Amino acid sequence: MNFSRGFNNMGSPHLPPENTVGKIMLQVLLALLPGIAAMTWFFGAGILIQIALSVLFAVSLEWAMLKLHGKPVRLFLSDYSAVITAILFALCIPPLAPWWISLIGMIAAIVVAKHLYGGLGQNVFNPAMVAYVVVLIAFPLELTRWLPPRGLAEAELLPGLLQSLQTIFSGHLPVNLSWDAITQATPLDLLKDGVEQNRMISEIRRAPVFGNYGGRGWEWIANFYALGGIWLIWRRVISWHIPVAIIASVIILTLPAWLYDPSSNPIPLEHIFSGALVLGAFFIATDPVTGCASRRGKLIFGLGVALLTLTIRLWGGYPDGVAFAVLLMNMFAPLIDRYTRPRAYGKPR
Amino acid sequence: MSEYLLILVSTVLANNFVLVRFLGLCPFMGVSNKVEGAIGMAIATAFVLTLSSASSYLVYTWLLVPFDLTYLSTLSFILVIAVMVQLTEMIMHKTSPLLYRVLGIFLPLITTNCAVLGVALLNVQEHHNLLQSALYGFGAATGFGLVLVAFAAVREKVAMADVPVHFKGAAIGLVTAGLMSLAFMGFSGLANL
Amino acid sequence: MAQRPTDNIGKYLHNFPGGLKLRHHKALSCCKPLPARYLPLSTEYCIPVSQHLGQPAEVVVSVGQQVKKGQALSTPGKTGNAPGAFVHAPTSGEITAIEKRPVPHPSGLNSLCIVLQPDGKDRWVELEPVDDYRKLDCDELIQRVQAAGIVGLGGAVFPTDIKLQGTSCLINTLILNGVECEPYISCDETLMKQAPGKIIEGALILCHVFKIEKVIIAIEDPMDVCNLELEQSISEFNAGDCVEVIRVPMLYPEGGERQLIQVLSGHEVPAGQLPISLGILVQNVATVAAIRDAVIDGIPLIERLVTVTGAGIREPQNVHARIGTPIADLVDFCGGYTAGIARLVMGGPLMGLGLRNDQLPIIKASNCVLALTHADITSTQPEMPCINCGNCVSVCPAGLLPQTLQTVIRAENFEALESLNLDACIECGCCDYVCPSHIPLVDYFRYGKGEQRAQAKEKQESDIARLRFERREQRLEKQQAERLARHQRRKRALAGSSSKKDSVAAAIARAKARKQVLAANQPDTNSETGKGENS
Amino acid sequence: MTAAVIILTLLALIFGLALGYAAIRFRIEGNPVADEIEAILPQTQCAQCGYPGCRPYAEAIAAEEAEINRCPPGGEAGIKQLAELLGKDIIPLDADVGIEKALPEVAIIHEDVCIGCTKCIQACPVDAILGAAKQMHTVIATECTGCELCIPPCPVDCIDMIPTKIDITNWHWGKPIPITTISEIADTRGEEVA
Repeated sequence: MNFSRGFNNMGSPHLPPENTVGKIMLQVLLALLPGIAAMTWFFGAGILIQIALSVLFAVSLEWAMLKLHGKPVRLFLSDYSAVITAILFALCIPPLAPWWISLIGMIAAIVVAKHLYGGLGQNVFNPAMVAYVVVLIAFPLELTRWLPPRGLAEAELLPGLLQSLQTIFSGHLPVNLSWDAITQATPLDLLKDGVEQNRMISEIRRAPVFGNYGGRGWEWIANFYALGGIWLIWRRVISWHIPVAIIASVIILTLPAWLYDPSSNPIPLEHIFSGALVLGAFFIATDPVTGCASRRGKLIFGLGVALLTLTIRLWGGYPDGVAFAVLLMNMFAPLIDRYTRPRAYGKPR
Repeated sequence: MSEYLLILVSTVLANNFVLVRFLGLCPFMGVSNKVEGAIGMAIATAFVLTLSSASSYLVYTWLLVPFDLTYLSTLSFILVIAVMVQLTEMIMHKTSPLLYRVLGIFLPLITTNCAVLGVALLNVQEHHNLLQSALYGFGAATGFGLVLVAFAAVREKVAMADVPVHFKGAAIGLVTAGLMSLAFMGFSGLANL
Repeated sequence: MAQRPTDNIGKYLHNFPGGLKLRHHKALSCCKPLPARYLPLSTEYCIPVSQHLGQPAEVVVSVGQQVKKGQALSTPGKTGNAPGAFVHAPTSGEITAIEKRPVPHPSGLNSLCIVLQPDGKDRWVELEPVDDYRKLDCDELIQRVQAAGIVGLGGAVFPTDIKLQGTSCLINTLILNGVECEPYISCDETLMKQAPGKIIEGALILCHVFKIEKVIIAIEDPMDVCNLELEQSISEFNAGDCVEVIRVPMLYPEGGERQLIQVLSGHEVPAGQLPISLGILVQNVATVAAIRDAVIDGIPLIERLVTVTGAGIREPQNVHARIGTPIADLVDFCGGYTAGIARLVMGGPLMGLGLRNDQLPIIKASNCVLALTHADITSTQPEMPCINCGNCVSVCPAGLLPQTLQTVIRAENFEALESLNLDACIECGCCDYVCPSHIPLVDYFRYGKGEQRAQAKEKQESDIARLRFERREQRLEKQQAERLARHQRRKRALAGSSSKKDSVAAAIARAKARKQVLAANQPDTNSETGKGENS
Repeated sequence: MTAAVIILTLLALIFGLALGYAAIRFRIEGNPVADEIEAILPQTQCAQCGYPGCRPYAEAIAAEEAEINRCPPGGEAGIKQLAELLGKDIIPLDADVGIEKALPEVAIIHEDVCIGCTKCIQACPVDAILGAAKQMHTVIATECTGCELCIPPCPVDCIDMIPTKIDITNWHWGKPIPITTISEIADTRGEEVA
């Protein structure tokens, strides 16, 4: 009886792996759901429209790029990586941002950051963050139009689903509304301005957008992201190293200042629960492709993200620095990997 | 003290000579194929930049200003830089012939690295003293070296990626440099001098 | 006294990095008839000459010769630093051919085999039993082990006599490896259940000869019956003070020699060295049982326990098979194939060798014949690009970066492999099994290792070539110099005879003279140069 | 104006002196790069590159007189290594100097034809041919570099190049061919037991 088939298949091991790329990405998508739900609850249906738009653009662009590159389309579309990129991007932009923001963002993400480097697994920079930084730098006005979270008086004015659709596609608010009336500075904006004007933290925090320990609404959204992230760690889709390194470093780095002078330095929790830090720690910085592979490398990567985020938040020109920090660390990841190789069995260090 | 720290932070991050001011792009693209070469280039540039910015300061304040010859500053700075580069080249040829070989044409090209002349001229423009000038040069070189080495590591990775044919090599290198520059935009507003 | 690495061995168990928990599938084969049955005689045995690490053995029989069971067919080569091992006749009969035939080898290439047609009488050659092994000394034992053709039966097939030769008095601990960590395989477990006495006695022989203080029999946690049988046997031999059974947790690839040492002692065997450097000798339990048979009964290694298993076999079980038996005969004995059979493997599913057909012979390394079905081997996803997830890094027992190695090998950047420690890879297949992108990582590593070896060989050859070239250049230069010197001596002799004034006339005369001389000596000179070149 | 000229001249003079001193102080002898290059070259001494041996070619590369693509026995892999060492771009093998062989070859002398002229012995750069005048010659296969230099001098054309055989001792695993589509999995599956 003969068993000769493709020579390739003769090598061990003879058990195929059980895990697949698609399964991993699908679990990440599932883990994002609670956070998305919370965001929709606090900021309205605009979030869902942005997600739908971005996913649509991302998948069509991915399809086009795969065709151009001559790669198997069905296979690579079913790995869901483009969908994750699109959702992460959509969660970072204001809910009523015009439709072309996601188009431009997705071109930057899928075409430039991903497929110019050869597609899945070969990109150097996190595509979602490239997209966000591109639109943030190019369209600062549109990107600062954040809405008030549910629970504030202004939030009563928020447009419904149809009106949101209309706003996103026309770029104009319904006649009875104006941007000034409904847009609201994020807690991090206020904090930054306040500290620059030498106001007391307790004074700044009196603004209604602040919640119990972070921004109102934001803190709950962060909790739900963390929930999904912890599930991912439990499922071993991501390792604990990067999220723990980021959050622990933020606490350790901000604790001394707060202990020294609580009146002019915000409590460490404030840093964690406002802005995109939790989302970044669990879902963005943990992108395996653009991160580090070894355990020590991951810890260093996390520390770097935390350090750079705080640097930009405290002294830089932007209120939040997670996206920049992740991109900067992406840039250093190959170098970190190079110098944090684990010790091989029986070899000296 | 904080002033010196600010000079460092500014030159390394916020006003990084390569990614924010777009100076010194020639060696940045040329000597970033291998991390080892990049490290060598970074060290050589640091050496040249620190020395040349200090010595061009000396030439400026002690020769050009007293004799009222400041209009010759560009010319004499180039002279100083050329000498420094020659010196570095000789020392490197002696101590590390292979690195000398790897850096190849780019070593003498430090002379024309616009970052080097840029630093010397900016020192004059910003009225730095000797220590500040040297620090400014050193900071610029550190920023240059930091991104050069990181860029080299990235390019080593990209070299093994399945990049579309038309973008292989320098093209994808420039795209990468652009994205790195984008990331460095995050430092804008940091340490405004 | 300084602490030895073996002092606390076995007291606490340690961890090795990485590893996999796998479904072990052992119940398929190892609960079947015990003691394991013997295979009936086959119609033909094909015994490869090279079944071990090292040089192929030298054939000492000829076609048409009648041989008896246990008679040596080939002996280890005398040359080189890697002598091989004896190979013996599995039964009595006639040698019908000595030719190149397919053997179980990944290349699928043919190798020299001795073909034996049994006469059905199964007559033994005269054996030389030993009454009391305590009278043996070190050299006699090694000589008996060598004559029996014993090699490591765990799969590495390193000649045991050579392993023992290097041992001398440096070791104080013997680890018997009964950790059959690969799924499906259960031949060692069967042996431990069926003949624990042989293992203990073999261990005692090694203990006696090499003055070993402590023997550890390492078995896997779920092997309850083995534990019982071994303990009972230990008390029968009154060996309780030096032999100890230790159960280690089930984790693949714990049965690897170096991983087992790490688990038991907490120490790593330094790269490029052998376990002896820690004072440890590791032997597979089956090897030790074979040593016992060889020393006490004088029986050479002509058969072994083979697990025939997998969903592709009707009646999976362990059988005693003679070396050289065609695998098809084993399969027939076990009820034949089931309908879904898709792949035949020699060895376990993670490190075994895919076979091209079932006519290949059982060799000393064959611990298992595994028949896998479509359901076992069909992948759910084609190969995708690496997403750098790091799963392979976390399961690698050798502490490597499989994903980096893979990209480097794919880019054919073989010079970088040394700094990435590819040589530490044990090809256990853990990385391959957890890869979500289904990249055949181990295939890449084998390719990389092969290229690395080929390049090292090329380098060695080019160094030799350079040396020879330089020597030749020097020799030619010397000859040239000598010729020049001779020439000038002659010139000076001529110049000395004439005065300076008529030097011009003399020169003309000399030239004429030389022309004549040259014309006269033409054939002579030629042959002279020829000789010079040849020397 | 005069001051400017004087000052710049002075400056140039001082710097020139400093450089002159440095040139003496940091003088180097030998060519360490040539050694590194030679270590990469395959040492066939075949002279296909146009230089009389591997060392001269290495020196020529070190002095930037020769390109790195003139060594057919080293082939693509050799060019890649050289390019890496010297920080140059990888270029294809120069077609003028020859082509890379798929398998290494060794020379074999047909001993029944050989007349024992010793011409091949004189041509062999590594002394891998054994024999004496008027006697049969033979090639020491393990020492032969496959340079083919012995072929043209042979008056009776009795030397052939044969590729080295692949057997179990020198075989090694080839590069895996990736399975990239779902249908390919189905193909290998469909290839039923014969």
